[in-house]
Formats: sequence, C-alpha cells, structure tokens
Amino acid sequence: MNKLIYLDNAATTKTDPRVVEEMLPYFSEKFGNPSSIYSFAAANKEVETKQRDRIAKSLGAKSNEIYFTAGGSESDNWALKATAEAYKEKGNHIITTKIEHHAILHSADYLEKHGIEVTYLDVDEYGLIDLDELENAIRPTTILISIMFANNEIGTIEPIKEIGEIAKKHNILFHTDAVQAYGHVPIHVDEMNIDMLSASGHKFNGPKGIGFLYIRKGVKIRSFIHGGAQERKRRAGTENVPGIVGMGAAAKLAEDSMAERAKQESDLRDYLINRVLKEIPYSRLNGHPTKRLPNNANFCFRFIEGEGMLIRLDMKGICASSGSACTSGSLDPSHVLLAIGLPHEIAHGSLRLTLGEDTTKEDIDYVVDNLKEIVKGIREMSPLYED
Amino acid sequence: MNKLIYLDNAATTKTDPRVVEEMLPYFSEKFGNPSSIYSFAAANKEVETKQRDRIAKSLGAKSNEIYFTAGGSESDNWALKATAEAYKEKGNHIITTKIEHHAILHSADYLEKHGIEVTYLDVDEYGLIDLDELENAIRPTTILISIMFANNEIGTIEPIKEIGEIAKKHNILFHTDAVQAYGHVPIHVDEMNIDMLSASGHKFNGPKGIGFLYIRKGVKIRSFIHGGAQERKRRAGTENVPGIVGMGAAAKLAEDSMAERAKQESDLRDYLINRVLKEIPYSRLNGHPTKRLPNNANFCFRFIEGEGMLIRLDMKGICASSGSACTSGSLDPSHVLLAIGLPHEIAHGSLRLTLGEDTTKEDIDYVVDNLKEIVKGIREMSPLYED
Amino acid sequence: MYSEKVMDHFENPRNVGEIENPSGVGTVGNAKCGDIMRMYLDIDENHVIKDVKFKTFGCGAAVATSSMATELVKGKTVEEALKVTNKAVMDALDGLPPVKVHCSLLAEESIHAALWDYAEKKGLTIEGLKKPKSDIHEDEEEEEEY
Amino acid sequence: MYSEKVMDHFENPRNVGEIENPSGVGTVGNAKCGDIMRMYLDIDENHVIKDVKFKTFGCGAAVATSSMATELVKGKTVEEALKVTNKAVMDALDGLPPVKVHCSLLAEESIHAALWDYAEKKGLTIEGLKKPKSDIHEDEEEEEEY
Ligand SMILES: Cc1ncc(COP(=O)(O)O)c(C=O)c1O
Ligand SMILES: Cc1ncc(COP(=O)(O)O)c(C=O)c1O
Ligand code: FES
Ligand code: FES
Repeated sequence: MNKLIYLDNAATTKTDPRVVEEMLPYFSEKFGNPSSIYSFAAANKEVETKQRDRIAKSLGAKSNEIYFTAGGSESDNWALKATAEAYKEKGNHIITTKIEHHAILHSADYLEKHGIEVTYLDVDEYGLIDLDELENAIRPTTILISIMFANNEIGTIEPIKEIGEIAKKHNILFHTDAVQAYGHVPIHVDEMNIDMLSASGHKFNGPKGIGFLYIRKGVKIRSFIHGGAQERKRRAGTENVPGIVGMGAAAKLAEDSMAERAKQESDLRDYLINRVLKEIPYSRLNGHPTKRLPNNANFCFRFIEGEGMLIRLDMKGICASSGSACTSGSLDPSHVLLAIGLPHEIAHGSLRLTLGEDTTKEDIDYVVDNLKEIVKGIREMSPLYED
Repeated sequence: MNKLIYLDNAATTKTDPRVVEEMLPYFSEKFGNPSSIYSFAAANKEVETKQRDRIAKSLGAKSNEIYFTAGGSESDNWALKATAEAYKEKGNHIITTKIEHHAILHSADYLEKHGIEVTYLDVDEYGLIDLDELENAIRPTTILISIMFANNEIGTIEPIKEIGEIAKKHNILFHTDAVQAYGHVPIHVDEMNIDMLSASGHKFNGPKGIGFLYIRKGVKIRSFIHGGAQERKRRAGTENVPGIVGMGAAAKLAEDSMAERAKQESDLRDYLINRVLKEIPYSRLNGHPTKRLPNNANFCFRFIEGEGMLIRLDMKGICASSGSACTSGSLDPSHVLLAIGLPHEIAHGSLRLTLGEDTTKEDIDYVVDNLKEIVKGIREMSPLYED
Repeated sequence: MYSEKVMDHFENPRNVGEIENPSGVGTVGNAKCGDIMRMYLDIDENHVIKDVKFKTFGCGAAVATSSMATELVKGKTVEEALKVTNKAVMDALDGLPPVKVHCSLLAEESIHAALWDYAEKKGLTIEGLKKPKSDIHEDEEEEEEY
Repeated sequence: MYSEKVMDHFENPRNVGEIENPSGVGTVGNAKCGDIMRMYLDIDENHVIKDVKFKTFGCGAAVATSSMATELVKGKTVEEALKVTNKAVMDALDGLPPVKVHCSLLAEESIHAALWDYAEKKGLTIEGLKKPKSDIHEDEEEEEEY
C-alpha cells in the first residue's frame, strides 16, 4: 500500500521532526542525570527548567506548578488518587462525568472500592454536561470536580470556565483532563480556575511516554510515584530528559501555530462533515456542531459495524478509528456514545476521523469518496439493512 | 573544560548510539498507536512484542510476563503497592531491607501509613542481608519479600538465589529491584525463584523514561496506573514505542556483551580500588570486596566532606557521585552507608565511581592522580584532620 | 491481527446474499458485541446443500467466518454440514485472535439454526441437531488469567 | 548550582590555615549536615582584626562562605566585624541556593564564636555579642510549601 492518510490524530500524533531534532542531543551526548551535581549533568536541570517555563507560559501558570509525568494516564491517576488521599479529612466525594477517558473512570472505580463516593454526571445529546446538575451534585464532602476539557471520541468541549467558577464558588478543587485539548485550543488556568490539569506529549506532536500534571500552588497533593526527590519531591524517577525536551519543544510549536492550525483544521473538518452528512445516507454527526475540537469529526452510520469499516478504510490506506485506541480489543460499544443516548447497535457503527496539520482537502475528498463505497458495500451485506 | 571522564554510570548511562538508531524511525515515521487497528499502527504492536521477547529471553521469562513501565521507580511502586492491595486477604506484612532505593523505602513508608507492617532487615558491614534473619522475620501474614538485587550505592550483590529459595519454601512472593543489576549481571527468574523484578532502561544504555516490571504468570497483582487496556489491561497509557524499542535494543546489546564487559569493567574496578586504597591514606572500600557489581567502586575518605570533593573532581572533568543522584540536595548522609555501620561524619566523605563500557585504564589513572591531590587539599583545610 | 485468509474472505466474501424461498434460514446474534449473522440454505431431496448464502452485520472475523462457513458446507449433506464446527472454520482460516473466537461460533450456530429451520419445515429430526439459541456466546470470562 | 563567586572562593579559598596563639578561636558545627567550621582571629590593641584564618570541613558553600567571611572581617574593628551577617556574606557571594543558606550561618557564627573567645580571654564585653551555640542551624522545615 502506498497511500497513507492518517486521520487518527486523537489516538496519537507524529512527533514533529523539529521536536526530534531538539531531543536528539540528550540521548548520547548530554545524557547526564539532572539531579547530579557535576556541571555536565547539572546543565540538564536548566534545560528541564526551560521546558517547564515554556509549558507554564502556555497555560498562564508558574514554572514550578508543572510536574512531569509519563503521560496522560499517569497524570489522571495522580490527580484523582492523590487528591482523595490528601483531602480525606475534608471529605470523600468526587464529581466527574460519564464520558471521561478510562484513565479517569477506572481511577474513579478504584477509589470507589476504597471508600470514595463518585458522582458521574450525565451529558446531553451533544456530550455537554449540565451546569445546574453539577452544582446540585455538590455536597459538603465534595473534594474534587474532575471534568475533561474536551472529549477524545466526539470532540465536545465542556464549559470549562463555568465549571471553574462553580468549583471556585464552592471552594472545591477542579481538575481537568486536557489530554485532547492542550496544544489545540487556548487554555488559561487562572481565567478558567483550573487547579490541576493533565496533558500528554504525544497528543500534540511531542513524543510518547511523557506528559505533565499542572498543580496549582497551594494544592496539597503528594506523590503518586514515591522514591527519589525529583520534581520537587512530588514525582520520583530519573527525569526523562529527551522526553521533557521534546514535550517542551512541541508545546512551544503548538502554541505558536495554534490559531492558524485551528482555523485550517476546523475548515477542513467542516468540509468533511458536510460532505459526509450530505452524501452518505443514514449518517449522523456525534458531538457538538460547534463546541468541538478543531480537528475532530465523529459519525455514526446505521446498519454498519465499526471494525469492518475500519479494515476496509485501512485497505485504502486510511487510518481511522472507532471508539478510542486504547479500548480496541474490547467488544463493548463506546461508553461515550451510549452516554449521549445512542442505542447499542448504532453506537457500534461509529467512525472517528481526527485531522492533523498535514491533512489536505484532497485527503478529505479521497476519504469521503472511499467511505461512500465502503458503507454501501457493508450495508449490502447486512441482514439489518433493506433499501 | 575539555576532558570528560564519566564515572557515574549508576546514576544514568549514555544511550548507546545503536539504540538511538533503532528508536529513531518510531518518532516521525512509524508513529502509530500500537492499539490501533489499521496496519500502519498495528505493526508497532509486533515491534513491541519483539522487544518483550528480547527482554523475556534475557531473564528466562515468558514474553507475556514483561510489562512496560516508565522506569524503575514506577516498577517498584507498582510491585509493592499492588501486591499489598491484591494480597490483603492473605496478610499485611512485607519484608524488605534498610538499604533499598528510596523508590522501595518510600513506597513502604506509604504502605505503613495504610495498615501494612514492614520489616526492614539489617545488613552486615558489607551490605549483605542475613538469611537466617530473613527467615526469622517471616510471619504467617507475610505476603512479600522485596530485596534489591544489587545496591545502587555500594554495589553489593545480595544472595538472590538463596532468598528466592526461602521465599518459595514459605510460599511468599519475592520481588527484586534489579535496576542496577539488570543488563550487568546474569539473572534467571526461574533459577532464582523471582516472582517480580524491576528494571529501568537508562541504567543499561537504553533511554530514560522507560522500564519494565517482570510479573510471573499467576501473580495476581492488578494495575497501578488505571485506564486503557494496554499491557494486557495491567498498565494503562499509550505505549512509549520509541522507548520500548530502545530498551529492547539495549537489553539485547547488554546481554550479548555482558560477559566480556563484566570482565573488562571488574578488572579496571579492581585496579582502581587497589590504587586508591594503597595511595590515599585513611581510605576504605564500601561494599563487598567480591560480591559487587562489576562497575561499582565506593570509598570513604576520612576528614573529607563529599560535596567539596565532587566539585573539585568536576573541575577536573570527572563525573562522580556521593550517595545517589536522586537524593542530592538532601543533607542527610546516605542511609546505605549508615546501615553498614559507618558513623555520620565518615559516611559524609563517600565517593562512588561507576565505570562504563568506554572507561579506560588511562581514565582510572587520571582519576586517581587527581583524587590524591584533591583529598590532600581538602584535608589541609579540615579542622578535623591533623597529620 | 488477522491472517491473510481471514483478510481475503473479509475483502472478497463468498456467497453473500439471500436465497428466495430457501429450504432453511437461520439468524443468530451475540448480544454482547451486537453482531448478527443470517444463513440461507437451499437443500435438495438427497439432503445435499446445493446453495448457501449469508448476510452478516459484524466484525471482520464475523464476515470471514460466515464466508468460509458457506464454502465449507456447500455441496455437503445435512449430516456432513452438521460436523462443520467453529473450530473447523477457524482452522480453514488459519486461526483467529482469542477475542474473536466467539465470531466463529456465530458461523457454526447460524448454519445449525438454518438446518433446524429446514428440519422443522420438513418435519424431520436430524440426529445430533439441537434447537439453536438465538444469543450465541462462549462462556467467556473477562480475561483475568495472569 | 553555585554562582561564579562561590566557585571562585571554593576553588581558591582565601585565608585557609591556622594562627598560632590567636586572639580568639571559634568552632561551630551543624549536627544535621555534620559540617564544622573554625575561625582564628588575630586582633590588635585597637580592636582591629589584623589577621584571620579558617579551617572548614564542609560543603562547597561552607568553604566559600568561610573564605568570604574572612575577607569581609579582615581589617575591620571587632564592632564592625560583628555586623558581618550571613546575609552580607551571601550577598558578597552573589547568593546561595536555598538548601545552602545554613552554610552561611556557620560562617557568621564561627566569627562570633571567635570574638566571644577573644572577649572572654580579655575579660571584655562586646556589645551585641551573645554566647554562641555550638550547633548552628536555621529553623528549617522539610520544604513542604506547595
Ligand atoms: C536500585 C534502584 N532502584 C530504583 C531506581 C529508580 O529508577 P528510575 O530513576 O529509573 O525510576 C534506581 C535508580 O535511580 C536504582 O538505582
Ligand atoms: C482524554 C484522554 N485522557 C487521557 C488519555 C491517556 O493518555 P496517555 O495514553 O498518553 O496516557 C487520553 C489518550 O489516550 C485521552 O484522550
Ligand atoms: S466481534 Fe462480534 S462477531 Fe466478531
Ligand atoms: S551542607 Fe553543611 S555546611 Fe553546607
């Protein structure tokens, strides 16, 4: 197969070659352990600080509020579990949503087994939470609200600023899983009253295996990974210097190009959405029509099962997904699509296309042209479809 | 400064350029998420499996017993915390030693705050545990023995096979922190009855930010990082493909060259030890004279404070350490040196030199020649020293 | 994740379609994954399966096993067709990944269901044929064997 | 982590050594880090510090602050020397990292201890000089401010 059209940027992105360039010297040349005292290695501490500054700046945060982790999942686990631990005197109730990533949901499951009560907010047909419902869910024992910035499947962007205000008003910590949003849409932790924020390098053209947790000064959570005194004693483990450098470089590139990229991606996204809805019968758009990530399109096609569609797209060199990458192998339909009210068999026929900086109009046309044929072919095989 | 003699390979190692070479295609070309279904990305799943095979083979383990993590600290946290959780029906007692790395000790601290009882075994003047003391410490409620394979400061290698036998006899799980040993000395999980083993890529010329936990089939520990279904549902997070490839490549290189490298390093190490003990007065070797890592030498010099010595060595282009890198910044003397019975002020004057594949006899001579001068100079300044 | 044979049968499925006035039709589904398979049989007076067609709403493995199953039973007698197990279908496809074993069960059971329908219509008893369930799945546990 | 001035004073410490028959000697230590500093003063009849030497067992910052402290008090009167605080020493060195602030206290206190010794020997009272403690440390908490 020659053609390759990568439309799964929500699963992971290409590490930008400029980012790799910045990382390279830190493998075999400047390989010192930043915690070491000699100048060869201590210089890496400064390099690290530079990346912290870059990331802090992009969020309107302070440099020492950025803590490096191994990725979004670790950041999410840390935020939830360590908050439950640190604030147990205050209460044992956490509010989150039904459409969170599994890194949040399974951490919440875990906490439920350990005496924490969790409220999972419903969402409407677009995937938006209801602010009144949120406010009503607050109890005197609520210690944390954790609501994702943007959903990884359907791309819906939650009303973060409003959630932040409610959290602040009730003096409750607010964590947001911004793994899909960071580097793609503007975020300001003060204006949005965000106390903790998770992000993952590989979702914004940085490397895999590195992420960060923003922790507002004053939030008293402790370590999730215990050991050495790295990251101001809050996250043990020899620093992944090349990863940190790569994520810092990617954060900078993402910030600098954000406005332009968002415009380009959302124009193409809308073109894609319009063509699909017009040209493919029994198709629907999942997620909010406008409050959505610039690069995300998510559809359901009735009488279509997702895997077959993906394989046929793959045969045409098109990389796409149905549900999220990390639950593939599971037979259950997406919890997100069920939460927005789709019935089981329709939720099965979903397709997520997430664009990147390199995506062109020609790519989109090629995809839609092929998709039409594929959907038609599968429907002809389906015992559910009669046309 | 031009000359650079890196003798801190216990803190971290240079990523072998051949390893970086293997990693490179996985950043910007084959960047797919291994959990994705399309062939472009699914190929990365096979690449991952290949690395798992390589590592499993080096330990006499099965491929599906290797779980990738973000490093040694995460592996250690996982092994301890998840075992305590999974086996709490069986008991609440863990046995470890006083000389473990902080990733173990601080995880144990954490568990002590959560109802787990921990026995910290003493060690003798060489840093070896006493097997009888171990066996006596076992209780009906003991669920885990966690004893490091080799100590990161003084290099002493514990009697792992014998510990494994005791653990097996009493039907208790045995975890070993092999972060310093893996890739440096032969390890066989079956022959040594090891049930879990932690390792970290950057300690054997692989990249930073990647490690693994070996978990014997049948050990029922669950996730430490909850979320997606990666790593057979036991460790969530998008796989760090370049890191995994790098660690696999490094594991292979380490295994292939181990015997030769160990011979070369231990010859030089012994040459270093002999010169230092002969030529520098009031010096002593810490750790066991023969049961030690091939590349580790650790000394105490009386009337000498460590930091000053390190800075002066640094001025001569020599990278060395005192205690471990991740506790630098702390004023406390090494818990390891205190555990082998050194008084406070002597423990302060320790120097760890850890050799690498590239270390030459000329390097050693240069280091010893300079060290003699430096020790002399500092002693002349010391109010404790009268000669 | 799929063998070449699976991909071939998925890409070019054999015997897709319907049979008008079939001797027997069987539809089975797996409630867990939501997939559905329907088999149409045309059986002659000698109990030989002259023609077979299928329609499937399901994953790649479901399509490939339906297709392979039709090939395996075509031309066989009813008694022979009964011996085409999901295992035989999988073997003919060079295997399936573990999470996809249940898909091949759909193929076996949809053939059985069609045969049952045929037997009922004809008032026959076919030895060894049991009334099919409409919801087909293995007794699969959440994979927990560590 | 250290400024250039600190490195310079560490690499080339000024006034290392002992004074025979000093006017005053002071030794202080920090039990926590185990470091020790000793100051020797040679003071003339006009209460002017004519010469000063030190010996230090301690970290880079301890050596540098001892060295700088000797430079700052040399030629000063006893009263002036008393005003050389650890802050003044740190400033003269272009600052120290937070974990190293206590090292500069050793320098201040070892001067004070030597002056106290001088005053005792001479039977003088120096205004503002208190009896030095032998164990010097800040009231440092485990850094926990998040
Ligand atoms: C014995 C030992 N265990 C655990 C670790 C932690 O490994 P890492 O820093 O790669 O997380 C180290 C090294 O820092 C070590 O030497
Ligand atoms: C919303 C969201 N949260 C968390 C994660 C987990 O990030 P990672 O896989 O990098 O650990 C992802 C992506 O997989 C995500 O999309
Ligand atoms: S997943 Fe249901 S038939 Fe394959
Ligand atoms: S660390 Fe004790 S004097 Fe500097």
